[in-house]
Amino acid sequence: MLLELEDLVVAYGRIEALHGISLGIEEGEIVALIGANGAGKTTTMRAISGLRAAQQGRIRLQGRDITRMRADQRVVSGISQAPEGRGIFPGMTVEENLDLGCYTRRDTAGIAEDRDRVFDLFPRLAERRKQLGGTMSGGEQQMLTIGRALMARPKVLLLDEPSMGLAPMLIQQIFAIIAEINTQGTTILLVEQNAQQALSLAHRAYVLETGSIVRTGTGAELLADPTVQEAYLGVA
Amino acid sequence: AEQNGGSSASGKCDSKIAFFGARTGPNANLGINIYNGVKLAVDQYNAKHKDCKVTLESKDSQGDEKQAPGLAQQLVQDQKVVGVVGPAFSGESEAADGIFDQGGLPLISASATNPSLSQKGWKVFHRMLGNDNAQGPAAATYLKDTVKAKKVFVIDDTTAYGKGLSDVVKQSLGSAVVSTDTVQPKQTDFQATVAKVKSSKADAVFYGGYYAEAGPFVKQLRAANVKATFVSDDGVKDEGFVKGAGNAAAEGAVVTCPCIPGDEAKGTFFADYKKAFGKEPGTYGPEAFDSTNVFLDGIAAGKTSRKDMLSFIDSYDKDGVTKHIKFDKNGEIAKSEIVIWSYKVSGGEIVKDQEIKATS
Amino acid sequence: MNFHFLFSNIGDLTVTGLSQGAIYALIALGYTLVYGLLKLINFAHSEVFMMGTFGALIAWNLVGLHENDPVPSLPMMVVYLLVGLVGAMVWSGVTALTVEFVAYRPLRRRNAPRLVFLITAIGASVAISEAVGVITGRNQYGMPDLFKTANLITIGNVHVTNVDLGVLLAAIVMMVVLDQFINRTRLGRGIRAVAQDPDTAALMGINKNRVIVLTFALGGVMAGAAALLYNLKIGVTRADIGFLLGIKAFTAAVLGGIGNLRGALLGGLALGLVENYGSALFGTSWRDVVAFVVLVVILMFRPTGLLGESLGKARA
Amino acid sequence: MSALRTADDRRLAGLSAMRSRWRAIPRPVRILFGVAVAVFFYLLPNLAIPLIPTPDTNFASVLFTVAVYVLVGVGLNVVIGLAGLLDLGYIGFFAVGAYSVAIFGSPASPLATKYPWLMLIPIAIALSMVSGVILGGPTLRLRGDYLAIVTLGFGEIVRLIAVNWSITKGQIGIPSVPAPPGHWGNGDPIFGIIDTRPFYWLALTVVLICMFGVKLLESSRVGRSWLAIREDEDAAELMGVPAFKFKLWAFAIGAGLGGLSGALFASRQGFINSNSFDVLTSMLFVAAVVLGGAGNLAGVTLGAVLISYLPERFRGFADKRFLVFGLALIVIMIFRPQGLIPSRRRAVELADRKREAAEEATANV
Amino acid sequence: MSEVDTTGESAMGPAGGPPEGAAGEPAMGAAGEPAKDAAGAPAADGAGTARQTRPLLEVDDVVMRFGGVTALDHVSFTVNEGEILGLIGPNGAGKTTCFNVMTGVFRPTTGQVRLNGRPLVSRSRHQITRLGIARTFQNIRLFPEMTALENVLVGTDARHRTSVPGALLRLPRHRKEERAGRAKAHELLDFMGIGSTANQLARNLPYGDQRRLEIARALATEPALLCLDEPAAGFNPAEKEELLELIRRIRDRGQTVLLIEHDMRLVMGVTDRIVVLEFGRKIADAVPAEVRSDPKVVAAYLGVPDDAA
Ligand SMILES: Nc1ncnc2c1ncn2[C@@H]1O[C@H](COP(=O)(O)OP(=O)(O)OP(=O)(O)O)[C@@H](O)[C@H]1O
Ligand SMILES: Nc1ncnc2c1ncn2[C@@H]1O[C@H](COP(=O)(O)OP(=O)(O)OP(=O)(O)O)[C@@H](O)[C@H]1O
Ligand SMILES: CC(C)C[C@H](N)C(=O)O
Ligand SMILES: [Mg+2]
Ligand SMILES: [Mg+2]
Repeated sequence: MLLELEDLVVAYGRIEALHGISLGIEEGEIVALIGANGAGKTTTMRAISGLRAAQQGRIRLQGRDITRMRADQRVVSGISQAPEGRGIFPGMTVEENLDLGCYTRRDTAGIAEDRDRVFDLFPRLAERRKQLGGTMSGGEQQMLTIGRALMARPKVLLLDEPSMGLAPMLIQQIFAIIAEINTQGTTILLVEQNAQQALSLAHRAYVLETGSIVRTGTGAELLADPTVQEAYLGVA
Repeated sequence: AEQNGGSSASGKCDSKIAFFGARTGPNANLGINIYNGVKLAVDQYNAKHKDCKVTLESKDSQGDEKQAPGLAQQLVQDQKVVGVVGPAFSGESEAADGIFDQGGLPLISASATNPSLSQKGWKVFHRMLGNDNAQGPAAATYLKDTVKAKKVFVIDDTTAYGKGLSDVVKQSLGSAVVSTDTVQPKQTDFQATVAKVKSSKADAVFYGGYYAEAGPFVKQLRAANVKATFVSDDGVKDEGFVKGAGNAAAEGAVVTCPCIPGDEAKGTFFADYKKAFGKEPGTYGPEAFDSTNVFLDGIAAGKTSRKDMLSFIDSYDKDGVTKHIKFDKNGEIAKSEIVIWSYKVSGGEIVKDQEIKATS
Repeated sequence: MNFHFLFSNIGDLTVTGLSQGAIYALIALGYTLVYGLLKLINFAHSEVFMMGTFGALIAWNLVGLHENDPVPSLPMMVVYLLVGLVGAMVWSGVTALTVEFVAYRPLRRRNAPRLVFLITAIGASVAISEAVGVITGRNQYGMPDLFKTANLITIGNVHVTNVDLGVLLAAIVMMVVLDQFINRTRLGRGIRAVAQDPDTAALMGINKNRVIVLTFALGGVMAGAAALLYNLKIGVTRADIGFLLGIKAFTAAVLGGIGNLRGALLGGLALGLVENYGSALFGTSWRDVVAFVVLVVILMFRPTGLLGESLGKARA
Repeated sequence: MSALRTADDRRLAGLSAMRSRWRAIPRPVRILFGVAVAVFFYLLPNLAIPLIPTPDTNFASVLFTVAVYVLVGVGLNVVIGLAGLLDLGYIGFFAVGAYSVAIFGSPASPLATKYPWLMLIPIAIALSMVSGVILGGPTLRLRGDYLAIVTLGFGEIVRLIAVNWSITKGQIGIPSVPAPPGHWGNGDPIFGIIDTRPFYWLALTVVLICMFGVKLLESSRVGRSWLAIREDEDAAELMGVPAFKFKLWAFAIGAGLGGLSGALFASRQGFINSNSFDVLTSMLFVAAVVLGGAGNLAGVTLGAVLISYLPERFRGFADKRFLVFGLALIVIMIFRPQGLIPSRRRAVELADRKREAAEEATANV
Repeated sequence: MSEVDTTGESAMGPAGGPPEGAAGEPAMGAAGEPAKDAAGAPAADGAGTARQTRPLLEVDDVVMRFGGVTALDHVSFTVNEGEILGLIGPNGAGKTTCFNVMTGVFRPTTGQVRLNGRPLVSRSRHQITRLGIARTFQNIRLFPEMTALENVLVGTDARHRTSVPGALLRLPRHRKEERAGRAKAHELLDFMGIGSTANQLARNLPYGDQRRLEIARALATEPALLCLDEPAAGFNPAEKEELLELIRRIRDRGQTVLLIEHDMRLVMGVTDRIVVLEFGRKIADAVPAEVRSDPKVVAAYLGVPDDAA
């Protein structure tokens, strides 16, 4: 297991958002996490990246316990998150935002290469190198968030609703990109409302309902599961 | 307010005398010297009257007009307080004396020199020294006759005292004043004023105010290579001035003061003070000693109500260590008793220079 | 209004204005750094500066230089300058960090709202200046003369003294170095990232607390430098000098655009000039009024200061 | 006021329990209780409660000062606590009120108009409100800390004008500021200097009236708009809140109350000069509001009481009292960042934030 | 600035709509259903055309530039009373900017926006709200520390006239408005299906409820035109279905809706007409079916002809 959650409990104040979930991601996998609004998907992501503390339970990366590690140290260990809600730095240019993505990297050559790759993927970002992140449109910010996460060249990439706010054409592209970077060797944990596509793409998936995992299986299995279809795929 | 008793018949032994002035704050030295004079007098009295001691109450105003009314009210509300030595500074006197007057609490200031204080109709007001209507002209005389200044730059610190005195000096100097400026209490950066002095090409500067600002001012003045003679007043007559300016910059500065040098005091005062405090009496120590003794004489004579004390003071007529003490109806001492001395900074010390005689 | 005085002395007024402004600018840097990072008006920064003035004095006293000592020789002067600089920077830096540890960090740990930081800042400011006041008996302390003030350059009737020139140059150099540090280096970028979004910054692998400590230290060191220059120029210090100067420096920071380093320099110099021209024109007693009125007027036309905030505004 | 317990949660729970229990009590009983509390405060200077009275200062005078500070707190709370505008120059309005009374009332003022006291108070309120509008008009469009520094500048401008203007007489000041009219049977003035209780009662009455008024505003459209502006000004405007107008109202009301407190202060003090209106005092005003708990009148009252009472109570410490005071500010805020008696809203908000912070802190070890 | 105003004023003169508007009209005729709720429309200047095509909002040749970026490039379109108009386009096409211009957040570089014939440019934001436009935000912007009810009450206040004196003296009008406001707020919360959350703090509501609350708050201002900026972002298909119903019901209450949305199933399912932007320019303005098969739109935006499957 590359990344492993064991019996994880996370709360906001008095409200418990995750009631002890366990999941695992193998090296090289794409794992999808689906669930309704407020199910706790984002909370799971934040717990993994270290933005929220676990009340209980363990998080392990390559067998090493990182439950109490600071968020910035986890980045060094190889976890990178593209946060939900476009956590870009509003007062920095597109270029600077991307540079921050590789804050912990020193390999100048590799960085330059990766930057070119991001600009290839999102030509709009290349066009707007010098525009302040905060003035980009919603979708453009989303591109920037994803691009920046790629810049870290993580072992595990956490993508929280990467398709949110993107135009249909771009959504196709994003999923293609996800598949591509996965084949290049990045392990991915994907949270998506767009369950249809997420499940088609993922090797395995978990269904989260009000803080607990209620179902798991391969992407194809869940796609075919009638309850999943009814609840998340909009198939009436 | 109803006051208990009007005579000494009660023979109470719980009378209090209060000191009112700065014991902390930027110009605390001036107040502390006065406090010491008061304390010396009270201690001497208590040593003699072991069975009927007087308590010394102290109100530290920090020389701050803002705090003065509140402190004055506290004193007024304490009926055991029958006399106040102070307030030390003119500004706080303006703020507090009206309240003492309403409370009928007699006061003798050993140092407040603003002339208008005696003109406000306050029956309780007295002072143990000449006011700035005497000091101002004396300073002007000194500037004209001794310094032989042709162009004087006059500065004040906007306080009741500094401004009042500077106005008198300006008047006395007449056309010799080339320019004027003001500084603010607590200011430390005087570049702007220094620039003005410099460009005025004055050969002397008169500064009306206290030592806390005068020190750094002179320092910056000299740093800007301004050579004009620096003349100032009793508020600057303290070692704090020399400390603030540095010995080199302070050297040659002159201050005037309606106070006598400690060693000119009559009797054993000088020695007693030195013995009690381990140093020579500072500015207004002797005057404070005299002021306190007036009240102590009253208490000894059984005047333990404010009303009695007030009439006792008003009819007081006796020699003190600084002068013959007798107040006129405004609370001022007789013209003939007024002396103004000049002092000079030399080698880091403020030493007595001369008594300024001719008042023009 | 004394136009004559203003125009006949415009050169000298400009020189003093700039050197005064340079000191404001150096102090303003501390405000701007901390503000930019934490959106916190660090009122205690004025005390950080004040401590620096004493730090230099203590350092001089330790190496045996005292107030009324004669002016030292040139090589010794350089040594003393360095000693004073180190003393001031260390004292200021330590004070800044202490304030951060004692007054702010516990609040950050509790996620307290910004207004609360402001109050502890005021508390820290009062406490430090009062503590020093009590220790020093609220007396003034004169500085030893390291050199004789002398006119270096005289053009017509404009005099530039060694002190003025030194102060101005020192401020500009430090400014530029700091600006480059923040805008060009990785660590500087880290500071800006934390300033804009601490959570996301953590996701980039940036250690927030280290960045905060670094920022306070930088602000403190700059204040220490300002303190040394102040000592050389003004020559005397006291426990309560920080407050007013701090407000001025803060004004300068806002004038330039708070959170913006170059703004701090510009704001400081502008404030110094405005004050000096203003006091020449209206009288020294109106100097601060002129300064604040100019501030209000400028903010009316440029609501985020002369150069604007360096942080972009989020959109609706 | 309940005793302060340490455990935060318990207190919070207790507080909300107290609140709901309080709501459950029938209205007449509540009114009666309110009256009893008011009566207690009126009687306070006459009661010899151990420890509370100030040993070094006349207790009624201190109570008066406290009442004036509370009034300041009530006014400033409108600006900071309700509308969320950080005003660091509130002292400016206080000064305008004080000088209005002194300039138009004192025989010693250069104007020497000697208007009667009852006329001076409306003048003071009107002038300070006008100055609030004058300041607010051009500057209320500024955001957050820019407004803070501009208001701070305004406070300084007012003080410096007081210092330099011939009418206000700077350091020298204006003595003989008139007190409210009236005499006892024996001819002594009611508002004299020996017995300061009438002054206190007057101030207390004013405070109670003003608090009531502010409460009415708070629970209306006006209060709601202020809150919305505080939360998100852009969104508020887009939802139809005329933000500028309501901010200006907040400023004017705050300024008026500040002016009124300044007027009371000057009447009682009898003398004012420019020293009374420095920035530090202005900051202490803000401290009072935040310390007690911004947005909540009870909290603000407690804050004002502490700020004005503590230094007086510990006058014995003389030189060190402000040192102690500064440290106290830090310590109190660290242990109770939500203020001593926070508003219900803030209490919940802060308890949550704190808990979250605690969780994050463990995450960040 | 005054220049902009005068041109705006004169452009108002020729009744009817701008030339582009004409292109949209036949399309409108095709989407004839909304006729049922256009009953009371006074048809002030649209005398010649059918009643239901009375233009409510006109965006007239608007240009919005940010430095070198032209976010809106001579954009004109109208929103007719009673319709649901979709505004779509690739990311960064200028949709949100268009909302911002309409609601007074930005002042356009040139051009004019009119509501019921009244020019909006250079009016303050709260005035525009009172004139009848309300909106939601792409990133939710509630008043987080106020309860759901209070959030909606702020919206109702837009129609209230009480100010400080009224509240202080508890004048009758104040009492009346307060009572009416509360009733309306509760009604709207119920309408949006979040009546039970009235007393919860907005920030504690689940994401979906926050989106609903935003709509309730906007409705409380009694807008003639409701603008929704990606209301379905982050919703799953089931929730999107609910939202679709809701938007219809809002229209049935008599409100006109302008909808920005990237989810094609939702947009195609609910709108009467769609305006498509690309690079700040309008590239289509037609009924959904036409837009879906418009090659320009497919190339710029949809990618695959039919993505809903
Ligand atoms: N800051 C917070 N304070 C309090 N409760 C929160 C907070 N953030 C999330 N929650 C609650 O925690 C639960 C899980 O939220 P989370 O954001 O993880 O859901 P999600 O599955 O990501 O939903 P979405 O699809 O809306 O993004 C929800 O009930 C939510 O209301
Ligand atoms: N203040 C600004 N400064 C510079 N460019 C800006 C500014 N605001 C918006 N833009 C640019 O204008 C364009 C239009 O932005 P807008 O937000 O309107 O797009 P949008 O159509 O809403 O896109 P999305 O679907 O991604 O939300 C974008 O390219 C954006 O980067
Ligand atoms: C102690 C003295 C210097 C006081 C000064 N003469 C004054 O009137 O204020
Ligand atoms: Mg989520
Ligand atoms: Mg958008």
